[in-house]
Amino acid sequence: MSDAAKGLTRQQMCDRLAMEFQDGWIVNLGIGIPTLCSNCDFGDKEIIFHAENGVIGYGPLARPGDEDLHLVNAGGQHVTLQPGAAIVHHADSFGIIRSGRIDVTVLGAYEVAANGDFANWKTAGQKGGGIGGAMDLAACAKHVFVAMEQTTRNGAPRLVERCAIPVTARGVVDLVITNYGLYEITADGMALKEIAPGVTVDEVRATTGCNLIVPREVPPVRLRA
Amino acid sequence: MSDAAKGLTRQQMCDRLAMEFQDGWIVNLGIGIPTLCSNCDFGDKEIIFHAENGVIGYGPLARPGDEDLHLVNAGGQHVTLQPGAAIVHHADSFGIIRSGRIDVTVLGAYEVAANGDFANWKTAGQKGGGIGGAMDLAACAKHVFVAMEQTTRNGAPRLVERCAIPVTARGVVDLVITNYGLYEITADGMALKEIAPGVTVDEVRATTGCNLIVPREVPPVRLRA
Amino acid sequence: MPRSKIFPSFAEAVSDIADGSVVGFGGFAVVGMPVNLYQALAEQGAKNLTCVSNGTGGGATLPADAPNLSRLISNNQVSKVICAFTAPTRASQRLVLTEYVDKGLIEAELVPQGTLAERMRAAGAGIPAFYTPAAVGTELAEGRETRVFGGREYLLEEALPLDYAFIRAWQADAFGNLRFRRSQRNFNPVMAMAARVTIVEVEEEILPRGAIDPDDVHLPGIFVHRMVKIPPPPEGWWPRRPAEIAAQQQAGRNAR
Amino acid sequence: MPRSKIFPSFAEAVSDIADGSVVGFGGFAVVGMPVNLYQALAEQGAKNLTCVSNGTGGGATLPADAPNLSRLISNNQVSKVICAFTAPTRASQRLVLTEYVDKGLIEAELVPQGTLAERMRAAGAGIPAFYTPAAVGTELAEGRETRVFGGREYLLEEALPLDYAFIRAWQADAFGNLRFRRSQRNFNPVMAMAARVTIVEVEEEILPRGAIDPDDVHLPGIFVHRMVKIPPPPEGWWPRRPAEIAAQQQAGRNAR
Repeated sequence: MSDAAKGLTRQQMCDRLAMEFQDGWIVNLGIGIPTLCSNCDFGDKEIIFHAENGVIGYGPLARPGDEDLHLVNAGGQHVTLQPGAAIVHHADSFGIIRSGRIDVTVLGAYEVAANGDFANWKTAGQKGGGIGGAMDLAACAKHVFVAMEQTTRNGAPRLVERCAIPVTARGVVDLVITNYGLYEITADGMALKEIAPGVTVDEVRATTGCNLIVPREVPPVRLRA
Repeated sequence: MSDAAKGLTRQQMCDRLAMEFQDGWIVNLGIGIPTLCSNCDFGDKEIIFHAENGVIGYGPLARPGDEDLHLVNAGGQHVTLQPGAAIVHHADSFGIIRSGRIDVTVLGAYEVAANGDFANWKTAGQKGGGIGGAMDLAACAKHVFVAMEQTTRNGAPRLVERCAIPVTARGVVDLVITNYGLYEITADGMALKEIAPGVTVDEVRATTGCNLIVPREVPPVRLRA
Repeated sequence: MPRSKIFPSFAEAVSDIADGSVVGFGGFAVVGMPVNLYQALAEQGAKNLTCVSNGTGGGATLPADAPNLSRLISNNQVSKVICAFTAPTRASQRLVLTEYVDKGLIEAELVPQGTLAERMRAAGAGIPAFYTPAAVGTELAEGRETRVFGGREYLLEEALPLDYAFIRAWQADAFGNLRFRRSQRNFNPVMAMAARVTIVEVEEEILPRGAIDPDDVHLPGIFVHRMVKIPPPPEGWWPRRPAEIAAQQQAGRNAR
Repeated sequence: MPRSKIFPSFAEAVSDIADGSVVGFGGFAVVGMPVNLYQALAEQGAKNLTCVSNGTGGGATLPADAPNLSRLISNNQVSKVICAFTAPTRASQRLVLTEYVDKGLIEAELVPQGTLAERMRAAGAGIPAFYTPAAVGTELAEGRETRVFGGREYLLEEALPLDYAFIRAWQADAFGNLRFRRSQRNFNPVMAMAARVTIVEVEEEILPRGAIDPDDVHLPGIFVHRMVKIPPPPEGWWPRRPAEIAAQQQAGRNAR
C-alpha cells in the first residue's frame, strides 16, 4: 500500500510539469491538482492560462479578501488576470480548444494506461459522470499531461496496462506526474523518467500496474532551487 | 414595352412594402431598391434593421459630410445608428439570419415565379454570380418580399410562371412590389392586390409572364398622404 | 412601440413557463448563475422540465440553501437534465440528481462541456447538426454516428434549442443589450441565442436604451425578451465571499 | 518572452507568404478591408494564391487605383478565389476576375455569404463540417450531399481553414488584443480564428499590453500574430469620403 504523503507534494508535482511548458504556450488546467500550475514561477517564459469558461490569460489565485466574485477558473477558484487577458463566451472558448490552440492541458485522472489512454470522468459502476471539458480538451490539445497520485486511497495502481473504467480519450497522454515520479508515454510503453526524492524504484514498480521502462540510472525529479 | 418610369417611384415601392412591417420586426434589406426601406417613416412602430455585416439597429442614410467611414449597410451605403444598436461579427450575423430571427428580408430580383421561386444572383449564361447573403436570407427569413421593376429594360416580364434562370430559393416569396403594382404569392398563384396610379390592369397583364389572379376591383397602391 | 422588456418581478417574468418546457440555465461555478430565476421557477412550480446546465449544484459563494438546479430537482419539477456533470467528481460529494436518476425519476443526458456549448450555439445559428472530435472513442460515442474528415474521426451532434434561457448579466439597457463581467459571460450569451425566450436577471440598474456603445454590447437586445433588476440582499440573491457567508451564518446561529 | 508581434513594416509582415498559400482578406464594402496588406502582398509577389474574400473589388471610399483582390488577380498572383460575389451584380459593372475565369486562368468558387462566414468560423472552432439551409434547392447544391433534420433539408458544408488572415482593426494592444469600430468587425475576427497566422493593419497607435479591458476585447490576442500600424496618408491607405477623393483627383488633374 502506498503512502499518499510520500514523495512529491502536489505543488511540487505541478512545478515539475510546469517546467515543460514552453515560452508562449497556451495552457489549460483541469480541476484538482492541475490548478496549482497557475501558481508556478515561469521566470521569463510567457505562459497564457486558458479556462473553459472563456478566461484567456489568468494568473495566480486571488488573495483572500481580494477575490473578484465575477472571476473564476475552471475549478471555480477565484483567480487574478494578467495584463493582456481577454474574455470570450463558452462556445468560443471551446472553439479555441477544438481548433488545437491549446498547447497543453494538464488534467487529473483515475487511471492512465501504457498506450496513452486515460480515464477521469466516471468511476467503476457509477451512473453518469463528471466530464466537464475534459473530453474536448483531451481530444484536441497538442499535449495532454496528467497529474495524479501514484495510487488510489486503497493502494491500487493508477498507472495501468489498459484502463478498466471508461476512457476520456484514447492514446493522447504524453507525460504523467505522480507523487512517486515523472513518466513518459513512449511508443514502447510507459517509461519512468525521473523519480521522487525518498522513493525507490522498487516502490515505483510495486505501485505501478503496467510494464515499466526503467533506465539503469533514474535521475531525481527536477525541482526548482 | 414597359416604361420603367411609369407608375410608382422606387421610394414609393419601398414605402408600400414598409407598411407591411409589423411593430418590433427585424428587417433585412438587400442591395438596390430595397435599401430605400430604411428611409421610411414608421411612426410609432419600432423596426430594427439588420445588415449582413453585423449591424443591428441602423437607421436612415447618413447626410453627406456626416458619414461614419466605419459604418455601412449591406449595400455599402453609409448609414446612421439608432439608439440600442449593436454590432456582431459576420458569423454571428448570419447565425441571426439562419436561426429564423429575421422577420422579413426585402430583396431585389431578376425574376419571381408564381410558385414563390425567385432568382436574383446570376443572369442567363453568366459564369459565377453575385450571391452575397441572398441565399441565406431567402432560405431562412420568416417572410421574403421582393422589390423590382415590372419588366427588364427590354420589356420582358420579371413576373413569370417558372424561373428561367437559376433560383436563389424555392417557394419562399410572399409579396412583390413593382412600379406597376403589389402582388401576393398565394396557394393559387400570383395575385394582383393593388395597382399603381396611372397603370391599367391591361398594362399589368401585358407585362406579366404568368397567370394572374385579378379581383374585379383592384384597389390603388396605398401610399402615405 | 413593442411592450417593455423590463419586468417588475421575477414571478411575473416566469409566470408563463409551461410544464414540459426546455429551459437552459447559464452560469459556471456560481458566476453568472441565475440564482433569482431559479428561485422564481421553484415558486412558480412548472413540472416535467428539461433542464440544460453545466451542472446541477451551486458553489462556495452562495449559502448551501441558495436555489439551484438541485432545488428544482428535489422540488420534483424536472424530468430530464442535460449537463456536463451528472455525477459527483469526488467520492466525498453527493448530488441530489443521483437519487432521482437511481429511482428512475429523471433522465440524465451527459454531454461534454464543449459539445453542450456548441449544440446550443448551433441552435442559435440555424445549424441543425455538426461534427466534433470530442468524445470519439469513448463510451459516449458508442452506437452513434461518426464520420471521417481529413483522416480523423468525428462524432455527429445535433443542435440543442431551448424554449427559455435563464441568464444573469452585469449591465443592460432598456432594449436588452447586455454586458457580462469577467467570467460571468460563460454559457449565458450562448443559451440566449439558442432560446425562443430569454429572461435575464440584471445586477446593475437597467440603463436607458442606447446607453451601451454598440461596439461594447456582448449580447444584442434582439436575443433578450424579459429583464428584472436584482433587488439588494436579502431580497435578491448575490454571491458573496465564502468567509462572509460563514460569518453571517455564525451570527445567525448565535442570535438563535 | 516570445517575439514582439509588432512589425515595423507591411513588407516585413508579409515577407514569408509562400506560393500556393490560402489567404483570407477581411472587410466588407471597404470597411475593415486590409488595403495596405493588399498592397504589400502585391509587391511581395507570392503566386498561385487561393484568396478568400467577400468579393474582389474595392468601393467608393477608395480611389479606383487602390489595391484590392482585383489587383492581385491582374498581377497574376491568384489561382483560385472563394467569394460570395464572382460576377458583377449590375450589367454596368465589370470584374477583373471575369476575364481570368473566362480564360481558364483562375478557378472561382462561389459561396453564399453566410456559408462563407460559417465555414471559416467552423475552421476556427475545430468543427470539420456542418449542415446549413442556405442554397438548398439551387444550382449550388446540385450533386452535393444533403440531409434532412426535423423534416427540413440541409446542405453539408466543410470547414474552410486559412494559412493567413489579412485583416484591419481599429485598436490593438501589444499582445494583439483587437477592437473593431462599427461595421469594421464583419469578417475580420472570423477569418483570424480560421487562420494559422493572422496579420493585422491597425488604425490607431498600438497600445501597451493590457490597455484594453478584458471584457472589451473583440478578438483575443491569441489569434493575432503580426501587427503593423498604418502610417498616415499618403504612405498608408485610409478610406475617405467619395467627395474628398473626387476633389483630390480633380486637384491632381488641374496641377498637371
